[in-house]
Amino acid sequence: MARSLAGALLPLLIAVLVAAVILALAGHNPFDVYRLLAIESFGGVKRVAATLAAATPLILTGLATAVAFRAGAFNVGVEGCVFVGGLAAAYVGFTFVGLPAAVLVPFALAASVVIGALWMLLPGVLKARLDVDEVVTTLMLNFIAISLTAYLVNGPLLAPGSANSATPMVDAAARLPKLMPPSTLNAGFLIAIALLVLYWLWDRSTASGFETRIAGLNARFAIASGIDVPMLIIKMMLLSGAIGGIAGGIHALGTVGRFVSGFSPGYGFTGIAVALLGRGSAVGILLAAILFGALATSGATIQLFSDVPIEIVNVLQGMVMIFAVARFGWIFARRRRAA
Amino acid sequence: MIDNIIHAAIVMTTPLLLAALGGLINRVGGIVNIGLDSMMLAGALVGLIVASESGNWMAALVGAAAIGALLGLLMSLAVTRLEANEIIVGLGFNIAVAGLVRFFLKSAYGTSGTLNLPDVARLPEIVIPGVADVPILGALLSGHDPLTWAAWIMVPATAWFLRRVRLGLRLRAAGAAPQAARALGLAPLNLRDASTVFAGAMSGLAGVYLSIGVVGIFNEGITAGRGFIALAAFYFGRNHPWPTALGALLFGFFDAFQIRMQGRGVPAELVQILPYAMVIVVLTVMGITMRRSRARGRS
Amino acid sequence: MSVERKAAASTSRLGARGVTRRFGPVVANDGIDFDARRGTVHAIVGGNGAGKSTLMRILQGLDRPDEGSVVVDGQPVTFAGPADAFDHGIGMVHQEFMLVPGLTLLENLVLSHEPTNRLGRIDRKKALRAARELEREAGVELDWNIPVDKAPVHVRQIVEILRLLYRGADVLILDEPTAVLAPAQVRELVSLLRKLRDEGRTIIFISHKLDEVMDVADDITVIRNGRKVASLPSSEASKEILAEMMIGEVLAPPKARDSKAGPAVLEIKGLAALDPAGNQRLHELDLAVHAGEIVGIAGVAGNGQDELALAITGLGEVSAGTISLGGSDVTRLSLAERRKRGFSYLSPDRAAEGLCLVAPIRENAIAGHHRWPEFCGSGVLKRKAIARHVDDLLDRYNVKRGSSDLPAGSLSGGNQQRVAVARELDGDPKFLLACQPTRGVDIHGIAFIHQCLLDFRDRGGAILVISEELEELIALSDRIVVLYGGRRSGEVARSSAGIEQIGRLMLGSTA
Amino acid sequence: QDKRAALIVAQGGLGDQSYNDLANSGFQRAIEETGIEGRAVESDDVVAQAAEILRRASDAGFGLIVDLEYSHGEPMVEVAPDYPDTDFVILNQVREGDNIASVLFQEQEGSYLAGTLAALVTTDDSIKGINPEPIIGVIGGTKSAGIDKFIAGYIEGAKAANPDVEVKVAYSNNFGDPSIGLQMAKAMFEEGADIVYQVAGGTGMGVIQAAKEEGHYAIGVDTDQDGIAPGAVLASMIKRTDVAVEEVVKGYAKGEFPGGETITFGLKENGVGLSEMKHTKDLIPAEILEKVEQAKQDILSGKVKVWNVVDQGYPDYLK
Ligand SMILES: Nc1ncnc2c1ncn2[C@@H]1O[C@H](COP(=O)(O)OP(=O)(O)OP(=O)(O)O)[C@@H](O)[C@H]1O
Ligand SMILES: Nc1ncnc2c1ncn2[C@@H]1O[C@H](COP(=O)(O)OP(=O)(O)OP(=O)(O)O)[C@@H](O)[C@H]1O
Ligand SMILES: [Mg+2]
Ligand SMILES: [Mg+2]
Repeated sequence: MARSLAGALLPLLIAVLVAAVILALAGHNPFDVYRLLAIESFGGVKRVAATLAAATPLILTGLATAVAFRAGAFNVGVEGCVFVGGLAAAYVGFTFVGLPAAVLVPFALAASVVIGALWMLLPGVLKARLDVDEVVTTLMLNFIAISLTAYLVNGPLLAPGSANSATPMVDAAARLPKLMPPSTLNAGFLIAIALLVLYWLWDRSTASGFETRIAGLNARFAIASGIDVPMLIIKMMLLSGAIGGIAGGIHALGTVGRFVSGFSPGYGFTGIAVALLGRGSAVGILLAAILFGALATSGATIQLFSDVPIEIVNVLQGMVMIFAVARFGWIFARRRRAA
Repeated sequence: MIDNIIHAAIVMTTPLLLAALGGLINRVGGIVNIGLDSMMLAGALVGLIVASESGNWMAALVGAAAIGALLGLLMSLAVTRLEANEIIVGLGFNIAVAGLVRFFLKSAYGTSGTLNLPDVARLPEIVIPGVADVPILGALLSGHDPLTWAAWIMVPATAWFLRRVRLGLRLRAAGAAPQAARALGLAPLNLRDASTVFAGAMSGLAGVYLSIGVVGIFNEGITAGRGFIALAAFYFGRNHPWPTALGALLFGFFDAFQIRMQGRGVPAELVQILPYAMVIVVLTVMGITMRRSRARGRS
Repeated sequence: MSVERKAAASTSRLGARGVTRRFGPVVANDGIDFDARRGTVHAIVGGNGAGKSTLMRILQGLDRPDEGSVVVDGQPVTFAGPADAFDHGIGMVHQEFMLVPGLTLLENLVLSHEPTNRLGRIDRKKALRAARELEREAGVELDWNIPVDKAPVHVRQIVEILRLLYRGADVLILDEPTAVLAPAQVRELVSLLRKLRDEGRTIIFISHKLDEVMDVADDITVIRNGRKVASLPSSEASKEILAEMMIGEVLAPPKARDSKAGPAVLEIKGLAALDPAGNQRLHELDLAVHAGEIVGIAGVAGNGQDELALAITGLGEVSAGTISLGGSDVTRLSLAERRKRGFSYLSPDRAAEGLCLVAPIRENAIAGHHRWPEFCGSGVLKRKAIARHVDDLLDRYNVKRGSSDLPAGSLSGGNQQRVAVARELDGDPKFLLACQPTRGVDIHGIAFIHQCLLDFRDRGGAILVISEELEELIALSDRIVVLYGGRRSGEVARSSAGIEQIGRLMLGSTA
Repeated sequence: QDKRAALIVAQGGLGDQSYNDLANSGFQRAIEETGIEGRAVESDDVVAQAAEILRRASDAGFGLIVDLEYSHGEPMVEVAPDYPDTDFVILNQVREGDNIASVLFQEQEGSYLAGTLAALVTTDDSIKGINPEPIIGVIGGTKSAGIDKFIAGYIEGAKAANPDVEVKVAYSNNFGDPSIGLQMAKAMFEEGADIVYQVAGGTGMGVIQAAKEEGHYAIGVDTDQDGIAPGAVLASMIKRTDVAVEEVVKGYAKGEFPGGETITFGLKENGVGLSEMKHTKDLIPAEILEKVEQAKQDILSGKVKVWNVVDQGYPDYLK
C-alpha cells in the first residue's frame, strides 16, 4: 500500500524537481512558484471550480480515448471529433433559436454525438475490415477536421461582423447551466462525471465491457471465444467518436458558447495522455484530467502574481507525462539482484 | 510551372524524409517515436544558433544532429530503462521541449517566438552544370542543397543497412523479438537506444533544414507538426524505406501543389485537406488490393 | 546414492551446485546439484512447474541463482549474461521459440555472429556456405531464404539447433524440443542429437516424454517441486521408475470403454479448405463424428490438420463442401454462431488463443459463456453467480491457483490447460474440437484431461481430437482417421489400432 | 502607486511577431514609464479560460485589464458588470458597458495604401526586381474576416490605382511556419508577381526571406519590418496596436479611462499607415509616392471609403 502510493507520487516528485532546477537556473524561486501554482489550482472554492471546469473536456477526451484503447484500437483522432462535435453543437445552438432549453440542449448534444461517431466510422471500418492502421487514419482525420471546420467557420457559418473565425453565439437556451456562478463550471462537468461512472459500471459489470476488454487484451482469444472482434472495434470506435464529439459539444455549449478558431488547444491529444496516465480506469482518468486541468488554470493565472513564464507549465506538464508512466521498480530490483 | 512545383516539392519533402527515415529506423528497433517533432524543433533552434556563431553550415548540422540525438537518448532511456509508455513519453517530449524552447528564448535572448540572428550560414545550393537548364531533370537534380541529397541517398542506404548490415539485422531482431535477441547475447535495449538516438539526430537535421536550409530564421512554430507527418509517412510506408520516401514525397508534393492551387477558386482550407485525404485513400486502396490478392490466391 | 557418485565420476562439462532460485514465495529451484558429463546426453525430467526451465535459464546465463553456482568444467562461474555463457560454449534452445519473425532462416542462423566484411556488411556468401556445411553435418536440407514465419515448426527447431552449432557451442541445452514435433520428426531430431553427442558434444535435454528420454539419454536427472530427486544413468532407469520419481505415484492408463455411438453430430462432406496464404491444403474430405464417440485425426504436421481445424471452427477459408452441426448447415456461419449451436473448441495454441494470459483466471474460465442467462441479465454480468460457478468449476478440474482474480499467466502450463478444458466442457456442448489437448502438459495432467474427455464422451458428447501424439490418439479415440497430403489416407478402429499401421498411413501408403 | 494593469495575450501567444508582440511592447513601455505594476497573461487555452482569467484578475485587484483575445468579447460583457471598479479594454470590436472601452483599427485603410503602392510599382520595370506584368500578391495567415479585412483593403487600393492589376491571394493556415511562407511567396514570384504583402505573423518572415532571395519585394505588416531585410521590404503597413495599448495604460495611470467609448485608430489618428520606407523610398519614382500620398488624402477627406470586411461582409472581389 505504502509502496504503491510512493509509486504514484514519485513521478510527480521527479517532474517537480526537474522543473524546479529549470526555474532556479532562470532565476525564479521554485518554492514560490509551486506555492502559487497550488493556490491558483486548489486554493479556495473558486479556484477548485476553475480547475474542474478546465478538467471537464479532458475527462471526456480521456474517456473517449480509453474506450477505443480498451478494444485495442489506438485512436489518436479524438481531437478531430472535438472539432466536428463542437461545431455541430454550436450550429444547432445558434440555428434553432426559440426551442426551449429542454429540447435544444439535448438536440445540440445529440448532433455532436452523431457527428463525432460518424467521424470515427471510416477509420473504424478500415481497421476492422481492411486492417488499415488506425493510428495513421485517425491522425490524418484530425488535420482534416481542423481544416474543414476552419473552412466552415470562415465561410458558410461565419458570424456576421466578426473579425475572427467564429460562429454566432448559441442561443441562451442552448447554454449548459452553470453549477457555481459565476464560475464557468457547468453541467457539462456532471455529464462528464456521469459518463465516467457509466464507463466504470460498463467495464466492471456488463457483458459488452467484458468482451471489449478481452478483445483489447487478446484479439485471437476473443475471436476463438466467439466474440465478433471486428464489429466490436467498429462499435468502440464509434463510441469513442461519440464521446469525443460530446466533449466538443459540451465545450461549445458550456464554456465557449460558440465555435471559434482556437476552440480546442489540443484536448484530444492531452486526452491520450489522460487515458494512458489513468491506466484506462475511471478513477485514474478523473485524477489525471484534474491534474492537467489544474496546470492549465493555474498556469494562466499565476502570471498575474509572478514573472514566471507560462512555459514552465508546459515543462511541468511534459515532465509529469514522461515520468508518470515510468517504472522505477527496476532500480530496486537491480540493487537486490546485485546484492 | 512544372519545374517550380518539382523543385518546391523536393524542398518540402526533405525535412519530412529525414525525420521519417529516422522514425522508421526507430520503429524497426521497436519504438514508435511520437516525439520526432520535439527533436526537430530543438535541432532547428540549435542549428541556427551554431550557424550564426560559427558561420559554418556543417557545424550547424553537427550541432542540430547532436541536440536531436541527445533528446533521442533521453527519450529512449525513459522508454527502455524506465519502461515508460512510448506514446506518452513522445507526447510529453513534444510539450516539454516546446516549453523549454520558449523558456530558453526568453531567458537567453529576451525574445519570444522568433529568433533572427545575424550572419547565419545557409546551406549551399549544388548547381549541376549542364543539367540545370534541362526542363524537369534540372529541377529534379540541380539547385538542391547537400542535406536534400543526403536525405535521398539515405533511402537506399537505409534499405541496404536494414537488409545487409550487421547492425541493421540486429536492430530488426531487437525490434521484432527482444527476448530472442537477448537470449542470443545481443543487448536489445541498447540497440533500441541507438535507434532512437539516430531518429533524434535525423530529426535534428530535419529541423535545421527548416531553419538554415529553407528560411534562415527560427520560429517556435517552424516544425508546423512535420514530425507527425513524418510519422504518417513511415506508417504509410510500413517501415520500408522506399514506400516511406514515397509517402514523404506525397506530402511534400501536395504541400507544393496546394500553394499553387490556391487562388484558383478552391478554398484554401479544402485544398489543405488534400494530402491528408490522399493518405487515407491510398491506405484504403492498399487494404482493398491486399484483400483482393488474398482472395485471388484462393480461387 | 551410489548412482549419483557414479555420474559425478566422469568429467563434468556443465553442472550446478546448490542452485536456488526464488520467485517471491515460489521456490523454483531448491539447492539443485547435477552434472552433465562431457559427450553425453543428459535428460532432465519433471512435472509441470518443477523448475526445469528455470534451471536451464540459469545455466545459460539468462537468469542468476539466488544461492549456489553454475560449474563449467568443474569450476564455479558467474555468467554476466547469455553471451558470456556462449563464450564458455553453452547454448540453449528455449521452450518458446527464440527465432526472430520477419528475418529469413539464414539471417536467424547468423544473427549475433554474422560474418561481415570491414564495413559491417554481412557476407551472405560466407553465411550461406556455413549454413550448407551445417546442413550436411546435420543431414538435413533447408531453404535458407524463406522468412522464419513461413517455415514449419520442425524446421524452426532444426534452425535453432544449427544456430548453436554455428556459434560453436559444444553444450546444447534443449528445453522440450519435441513438444511440438510429429513422431517422424522426433525420430529425426533424436538421431541428430545422437550424432552430435557422438561427435563429442554435451547435450542437456528436457522432455515430458519418457519414451524419448529412455531412448536418447545417457543420464537422467529428475526434478520435483524445485528439488532434485535423483540423477541416474538411463541403463538403471525405466519409464515406471522415472514416472514414480516425478510424481510420486504410478498412473494407471485410462481404461478402454466401448463406445455407444449415437447419431452424427458433426458431418463434413466434400470439404476443401485453404491455408491463410490461399493454398488448398484439404481435398474432398468426408468425415462424421457421432454422439458418444471420439474420433482422432492423425497425420504428420502440415498434412491438412490445421486447415481442417480452421474450417470446422469457421476461422479458415472453405472453398468447397459443407459442414453441418447437429443436422444444420454451418459452413457459412461464424464461430460465434457455431458456438451458439453447441460447438466447442480447445485451441492448440494455449498462450495466444486458448487463454488470455493477462486476464484474470475467472474471466478466462467464463469467456464465451458470459452471456448465458445464468451469468448475464439484460447485458449486465451477474458477478456473484459467475464467481461461484467458476470457483466450483475450477475446483472440479483441480486447477491449482492462488485466487481466481490472478492473471491466468500466473498458472503453470498444465493448470492453464485445465482452465481451458474446464471452460470448453462447461455446460455440456454437443461437440468438442480438441486440438493438441495435452501439449506441454505433464503425465499427471495428461491423465486427468484424458479422463475428462472420456467422461464427456460417456455423457454423449462428440469429440474430434487432432493431436500429434499418437499415444494420445490411441488412448482416446474410438476411430482414428489419418490425413496425408490433405486427403484421408485411411481409418483405423480403436480395437485394431497399432502404431505401425497408423505410421504407414501417415506416410501416405493407403491401407 | 498600487495601480495594477493586466494584458491578456491572444491566441498565438507572445512571439507571434505581430499583434501580440506589438501590443505587449506598448504595454511594457507604458508600465515602465508610469511605474505601475503590469502583468502579461498568456494561456494555452485562452479561449475557454476567458471568464476565469477576467474574474481572477479583477478579484486580484487589477484595475485595468486590456484584452487582446478576440473571442473574449462576450465573456467580457458578462464579467464587467460584476466588477464596476475594474476598467476593461477590448480590441478590434465594439462592446457595450460603462467600464468597457473598445479599440478599433482601420487596417483596411493602411492596407489600401499598401495596395496602391504595390499596384503602381509592379509595372515599373525601371526598378530593380520589378517586371512589367501587373501582378502582385498577398499571403494571409489564416482565412478569417480579421485577416481578410487587410486583404480586401489591399485589393481595393490596388484596383483603384490600376484596374488591370491581378492580385494573387493565398493563406498559409499557420502563423508560425516561415518555410511554408517562403514557399508560398516563391510560388507567387514564379507566377509573375513581384510584390507580396504578408499578413501572417511568423509565417511572414518566410515571405520576406523569399523576397530577399528572389530579388523581389515583400510588404511587411504590423510593425516597421523594413529593416528585417533592408531593400527587400518595399514598405510596411504599420498598425499601432502598441500606441493604443500604451495610451490606454498611461491614461489609466493618470486616472483617465474612456469607459463606454470606442476609440478608433485609422489613418486619421495615425493608428495605421505606411512605414517611412527608409531603405526603398529612393528606388521609387516620386510620382508614385505622390499618388500614394494622394490616396491617403482621399481617405482622410472621406472621398474614398475603404471596404471593411468585418462590418460590411465580403466584397465581390474577395468571395
Ligand atoms: N510470471 C509469474 N509470476 C508468478 N508466478 C508465476 C509466473 N509464471 C509462472 N508462475 C508460477 O509458476 C508455476 C509453474 O509455472 P510454469 O509455467 O513454469 O510451469 P511449467 O512447469 O512450465 O508447466 P508446463 O510444463 O505445463 O508448461 C505456476 O504455479 C505459477 O503460479
Ligand atoms: N519469471 C518468473 N516469475 C515468477 N515465477 C516464476 C518465473 N519463472 C518461473 N517461475 C516459477 O518457477 C517454477 C518453476 O518454473 P519452470 O519454468 O522452471 O518449470 P518447468 O520445470 O520448466 O516447467 P515446464 O515443464 O512446465 O516447462 C514455477 O513454479 C514458476 O511458477
Ligand atoms: Mg518449462
Ligand atoms: Mg510586375
